[in-house]
Amino acid sequence: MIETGPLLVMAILFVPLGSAALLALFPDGRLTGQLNTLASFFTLLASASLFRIRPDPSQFLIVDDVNIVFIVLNTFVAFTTSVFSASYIAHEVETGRLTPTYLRFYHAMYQTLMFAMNLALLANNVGLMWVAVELATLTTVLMVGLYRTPAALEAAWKYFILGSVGIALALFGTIMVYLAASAVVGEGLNAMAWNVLVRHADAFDPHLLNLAFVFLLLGYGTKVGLVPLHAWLPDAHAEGPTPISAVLSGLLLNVALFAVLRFKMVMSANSGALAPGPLMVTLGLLSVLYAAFMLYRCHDIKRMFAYSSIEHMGIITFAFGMGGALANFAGLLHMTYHSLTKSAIFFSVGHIAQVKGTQNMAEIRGLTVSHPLLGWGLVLGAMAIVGLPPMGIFMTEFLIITSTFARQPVLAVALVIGLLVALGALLLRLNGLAFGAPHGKEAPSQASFVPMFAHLTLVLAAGIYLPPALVNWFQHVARLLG
Amino acid sequence: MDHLSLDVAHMFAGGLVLVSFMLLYQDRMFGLLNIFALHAVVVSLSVAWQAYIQFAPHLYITAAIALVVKAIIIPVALHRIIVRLGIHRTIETVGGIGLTMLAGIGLVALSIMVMLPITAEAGTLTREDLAFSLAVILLGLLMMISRRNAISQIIGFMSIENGLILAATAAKGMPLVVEISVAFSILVALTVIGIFLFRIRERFDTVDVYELERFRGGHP
Amino acid sequence: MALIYDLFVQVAQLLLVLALAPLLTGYIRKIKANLLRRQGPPLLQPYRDLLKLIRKEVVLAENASWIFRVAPYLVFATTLIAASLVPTFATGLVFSSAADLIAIVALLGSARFILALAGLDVGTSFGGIGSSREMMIASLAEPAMLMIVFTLSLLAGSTQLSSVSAFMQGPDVGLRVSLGMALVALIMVAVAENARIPVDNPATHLELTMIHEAMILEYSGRHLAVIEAAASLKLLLYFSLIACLFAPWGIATAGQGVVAMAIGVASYIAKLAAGGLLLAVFETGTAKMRVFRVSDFLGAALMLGLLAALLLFVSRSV
Amino acid sequence: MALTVLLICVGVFLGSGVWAVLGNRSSSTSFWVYSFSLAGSTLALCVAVVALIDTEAPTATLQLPIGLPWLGAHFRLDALSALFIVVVNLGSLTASLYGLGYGRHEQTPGRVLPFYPTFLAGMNLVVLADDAFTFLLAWEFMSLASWALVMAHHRIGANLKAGYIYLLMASFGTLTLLLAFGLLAGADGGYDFAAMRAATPSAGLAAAVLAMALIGAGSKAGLVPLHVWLPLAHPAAPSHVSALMSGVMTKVAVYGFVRIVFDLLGPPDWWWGGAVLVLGGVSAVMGVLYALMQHDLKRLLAYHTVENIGIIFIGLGLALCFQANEMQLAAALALTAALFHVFNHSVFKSLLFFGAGAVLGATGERDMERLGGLIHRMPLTAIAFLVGSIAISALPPFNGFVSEWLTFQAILLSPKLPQWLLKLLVPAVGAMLALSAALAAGCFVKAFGASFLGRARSEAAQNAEETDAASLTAMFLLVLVCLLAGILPGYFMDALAPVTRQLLGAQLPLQQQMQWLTIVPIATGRSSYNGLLLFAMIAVAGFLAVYVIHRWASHAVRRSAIWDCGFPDDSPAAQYSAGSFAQPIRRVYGAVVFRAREEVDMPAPGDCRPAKFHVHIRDLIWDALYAPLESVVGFVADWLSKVQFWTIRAYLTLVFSTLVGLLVVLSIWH
Repeated sequence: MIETGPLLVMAILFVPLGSAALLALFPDGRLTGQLNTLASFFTLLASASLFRIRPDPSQFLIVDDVNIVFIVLNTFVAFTTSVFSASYIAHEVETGRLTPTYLRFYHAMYQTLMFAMNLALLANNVGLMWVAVELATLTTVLMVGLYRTPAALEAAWKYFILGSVGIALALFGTIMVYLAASAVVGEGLNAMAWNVLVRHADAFDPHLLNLAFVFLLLGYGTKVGLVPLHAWLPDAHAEGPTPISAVLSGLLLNVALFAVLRFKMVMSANSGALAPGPLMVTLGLLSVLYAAFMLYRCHDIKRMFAYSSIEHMGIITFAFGMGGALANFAGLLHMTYHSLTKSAIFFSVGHIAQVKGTQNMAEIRGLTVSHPLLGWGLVLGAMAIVGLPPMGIFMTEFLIITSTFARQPVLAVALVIGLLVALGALLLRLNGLAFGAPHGKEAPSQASFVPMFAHLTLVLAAGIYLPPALVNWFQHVARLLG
Repeated sequence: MDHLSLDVAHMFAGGLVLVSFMLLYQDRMFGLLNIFALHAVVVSLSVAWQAYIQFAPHLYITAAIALVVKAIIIPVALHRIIVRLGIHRTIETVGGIGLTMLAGIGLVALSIMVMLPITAEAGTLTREDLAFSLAVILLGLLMMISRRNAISQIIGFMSIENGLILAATAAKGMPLVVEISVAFSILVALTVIGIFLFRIRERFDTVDVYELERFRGGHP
Repeated sequence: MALIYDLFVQVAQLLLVLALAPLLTGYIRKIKANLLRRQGPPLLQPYRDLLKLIRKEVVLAENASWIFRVAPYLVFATTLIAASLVPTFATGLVFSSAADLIAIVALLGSARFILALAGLDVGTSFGGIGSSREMMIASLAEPAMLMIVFTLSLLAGSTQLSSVSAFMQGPDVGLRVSLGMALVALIMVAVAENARIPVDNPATHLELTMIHEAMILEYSGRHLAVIEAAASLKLLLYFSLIACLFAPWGIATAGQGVVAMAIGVASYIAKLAAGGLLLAVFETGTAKMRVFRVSDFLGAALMLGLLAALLLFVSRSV
Repeated sequence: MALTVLLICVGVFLGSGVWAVLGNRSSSTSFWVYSFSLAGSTLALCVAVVALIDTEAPTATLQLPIGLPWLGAHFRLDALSALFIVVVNLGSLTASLYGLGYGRHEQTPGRVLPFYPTFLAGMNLVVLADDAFTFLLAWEFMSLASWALVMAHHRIGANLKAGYIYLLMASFGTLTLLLAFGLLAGADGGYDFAAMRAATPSAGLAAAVLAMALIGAGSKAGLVPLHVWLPLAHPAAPSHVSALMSGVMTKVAVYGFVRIVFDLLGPPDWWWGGAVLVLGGVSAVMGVLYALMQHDLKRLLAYHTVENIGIIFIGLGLALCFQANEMQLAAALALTAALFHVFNHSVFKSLLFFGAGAVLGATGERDMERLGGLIHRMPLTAIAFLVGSIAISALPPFNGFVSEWLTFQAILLSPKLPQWLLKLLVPAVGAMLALSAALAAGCFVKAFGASFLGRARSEAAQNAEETDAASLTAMFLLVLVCLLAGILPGYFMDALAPVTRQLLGAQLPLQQQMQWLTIVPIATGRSSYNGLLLFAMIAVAGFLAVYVIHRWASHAVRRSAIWDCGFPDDSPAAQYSAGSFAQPIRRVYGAVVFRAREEVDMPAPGDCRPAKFHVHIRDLIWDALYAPLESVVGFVADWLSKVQFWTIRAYLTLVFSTLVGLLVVLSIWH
């Protein structure tokens, strides 16, 4: 009898990979969208069943408390995004922005990206994780440059170069972690297996770990989009197809942050190593403040929400940097909420840009009048993302700020200022976008609203009620994170 | 492990740093390509030596990849691209060469300083090698930011990669080194293809600011 | 039985102020005329005027609303009640618990509010001028008044007029700078509130300088009569107030016999006569000031009041 | 039990909100939404009144498994929350009733109906919440719902700006309160109020909490200088919502302050009271001065909210001063005054906004310079508005006077305070209070006079029609409350006794037992007031005068043209306008406070162009506080924005220098 556990893990990885190959070869442009959705759905099913059946960790792959919810979240958002993508891309083909060849390429890349991200989350081997993140970077680079406009190429190139340098730094960090580990647990695969690393972390050479963490933080931090390593992020979000912006913001940033978290756990398990907290807090705070001010100087709607992603990644990094049960819990929760909310926002933004034929915010007005569902969806999403209740982000920001203020009042105040400045900017733009007399094209949108409202409903519900099982899981991981 | 093999490894690593300085010093395009080929050769020698002393035959593959791809294919490809795209033969630098060299020396000092406190447990070989590879990486980065020209930036990036391979092979018994080096080669290949496909001559540096303002939004 | 007696005293006060108010107005006019070497109207002329006016028909502007018609009576009733609650010849009135000094000031405020509305009702420029200036003056006079109340209550521990008056008669008072300042402030407020020179001139109808008269310019007949009566009641009220607070000599206390009451009435009338004389002399000797100087005048009153209160703290702590 | 019922009412509100979104868009939706709101708030009002009066009732608590997972949502009904539930639901009851009529004219019901009941739910929840998370959630939810209502008429540009500033300030307030709760809760996250009550923060910490609470709740309540959003946002909403925002929501903010400072924070320091007093006094005066400069009726009312909030905070500040010196009875008097004014203001401010709404509905105008003479066209509305005006001007016999009188009585007790600073400060604040009351009277003479009296200044005002029955019912309900609370204040003060007992452990003597329903806060010899008696005496005297004169003298009336000293002008423009009415006061105060400047452009003789008169007014608070903030944010954003235009090489340099910087730090750190 074959064990179902490893089979599931294989399914999570190879359904996307297989369908990527299939989609690359599949000739019919119209069906590919559905096929993409179907594949994503199966992946989601497989990952959801991980809650019931948990395979034992191997040297390469692992399913543990830390990654399981991320995998489920990843596959879930991937699924909803594929639903959105189907209707979005159909419109792009109609208007002739994409040819069928590119369509095939797009869908194949989509599934490859899913494979890479799932692999990065499932990897037990830190080297494998690195390879997966690199693969994810490469695929998204190709997707960002999909439209072949000068701006898109510029964005893709910038992303590529900065991402590659980040990846190189991360590799150096990984090598040093291996060095630190191999002295303790012996050479070979074991010294790269994450579960082994954490167990033995206390015996590692702290100096080596410190150095490694600097490189890892900067390396993966580039992918997270932390200031000052963020430069690729706004362009990449603004120029790529919107489903990719959604996946970038909602998932890829999370995956990179997840990598940082794994290493942070190793760091905090070592008593001699420097506390990773202050470093992360500094970068996080810098991101929040910088992004908050930048929000005022955006004209492009997708670009603005990209900066908002930087801000939120900053908040999350800040929370993890502060540490402690409350802040870690809030950080994890915030990651989840941010994924859901930001992708929902990009869903609505994508349709808005399609019906209005522009991403320039000055040319979009009064959406709640001309396109009520899209407009109110955007309003809800923006309200959620700036942390207004009853949506979930309010809860996490509440926890982060209150728990920080008792310990580090100055930091909390700085964070609050950042949040407030960002809120001011987003609301200012939202005012113009959603309200006032409508302006511009008023063609009805042929959008699929289900993904957007599904996400928003989830965020709303989570803000009011969290199932105890989920809470227990988050609390458990929060404790692991130290 | 005897003293000699250690010294040889040491020599290769030090040589790599030296070649990195040469890269930094070079301001003509074809000269740069030649020196980069030398850089790759030194790396592959070093990797091969590591394979020999660690009894790790799979590292020979890495050495071979480094030799074939980076010492031969890429310099040749870049050479042709330069000719095809009519890229300027001289390299524009930011700040003088002298200043860059000075900064480079500072970086080497820094990497040694950073590596010093690492306990001897990790082995002297590793420690020194790590210091050297860190120096190579930092010098590569310095090169990337002190040149205004796409090709030399690519070369800077590749020298970073060589430094990484040096580090990876120096870490005894590290698995997946081959896979990683393959992955990196793909990255590099894509870079080169990117330059060629997108006709990127100077895109690293010269960007039309007004063009950007249109879609990026500057002042309100 | 005692209650009935108290009630009788209360009603007597009410009737007394009602009866005396026009006389006081007439008296001041007479003195002023005499000071100017004119003969002046007879003392009882105000009564005759009132009687004449209430018998005449009312000429109403076409667009006057009910406010315009109701206001005179409301103003009159309010002022009358306020005046009857200020002890004149006897303290400890049966209804004195209904309103302390603050409430009395507020009652006058209500009357002014209604009258100012009436000034705006017809929609003329004169009415508007009057109302708006009246409210401006009140905005300074009321705080000044409150500061005076504050000073007094600080001394007497009460805002109840009977208690304050009893305290002022008592031995604990002494001569205090604060009291003097409060008195001056109160007089200034009284001058302003009653539209006397130098703030306003009750005798003028020169458009640009009048305040109170501008407000009631549209009134005629019985309405005018009631308003005039209310105005003289208000004047009397302030006289009574000053007398009761700063010259409480001879005033009877609650429950005292008829003799004490008679003495109280006599001394009250004497105080009115003296006060009226002083006012007439003062008015004859001064010129009316420009409207926008009034704010300085009343600002000074406010400062005096505040200083009085603060000085009291200083003198007390020593 | 009572608490459950209240939560069910909240559920009804939320439910009807959801129903308004999902339900059919027929015209009956409006009717049902307001009816459900009416029913819900009536029920809640009754329950809360019973809970407040029944002194035997134990404090009810309830916990629901929502909100913060390990904490749950705590709810609690004690005397303080019962009082504010009464305030909230009296306001929402009348507003819903008013909405039944007024809401029919709404052009965009889809943008009002879903948010109206949710707004009510939010306010109720704030008052009931018993843990920091639920409190803030409800607090911000309330802001959000009211923001949506402000944005209901979003096509008007000014409303967009109002909504923006409002939500920004609201979030600022929430975040400040968040910090306050963060301090109270400590690092371990004791978020329920019971834990906060038990904890005793250090003096410095407590002062910080006070400052945060003052800023957080003060910004919501509209304390100067945090008031800027209020006069923009309140008028922008539909009028019954304006009434709720001004009359009720600001009271919820006061509740927040009282809950934190009096209940959670523990014994105060004496200077806290001083700080609150100063802010209160400044707000009271500035609010009314701003109001005097307005000619938009609803905005004028909104500024008066600032004034009245100032008065309430004066009371609260006094209570803090007394409490710090353990003069519990005096503190109880001050707190009673403040809370009574909370109730009163909610009543007459709702009334006034209803009146303004009726005027707006009938004429389409908020600008007083285009109104006038409405007393003829809308007599009932005029009466209601007049009562509201008298009440808010703190004139007897209505309710506004009683609470201000009580505040004065509390002020008069201040000489017993031992601190010199307070001794000197309190009289000055008293003068400010008196000043604001007198100015308020002036302002409402202007408001009522310009809108309802005189002659119509526009066509719309000329043809106005009396408003509908539902609106009138709502208004006269409030008129009745104004009168009752004015002439029978003893009952209302007794109802406040449980609150002062809960917060201060002291209460005023029971007023119902006093002779003739006189109110005697301290002692008979000291001060007393009897509204009923005054009212009766004035009524009798007035009627007697009318009777006597009409019976024995003349009752003839002749209508004729306006006399106007012999120079009548038929044009309604020749009347005194709102602006000209305010001119004397502007000259006296405005020159300093607003840098008001008058500019007369008088053409030379022979020149035919019309003369022009301009008044320039500057909002110094905006100029000094908000404009710099705005430009700082703009400057920083511009400065940072340059990074957007860097080249890849520059970005790489950034990465490189970060790396090198960290490495240097690392090497030094060893």
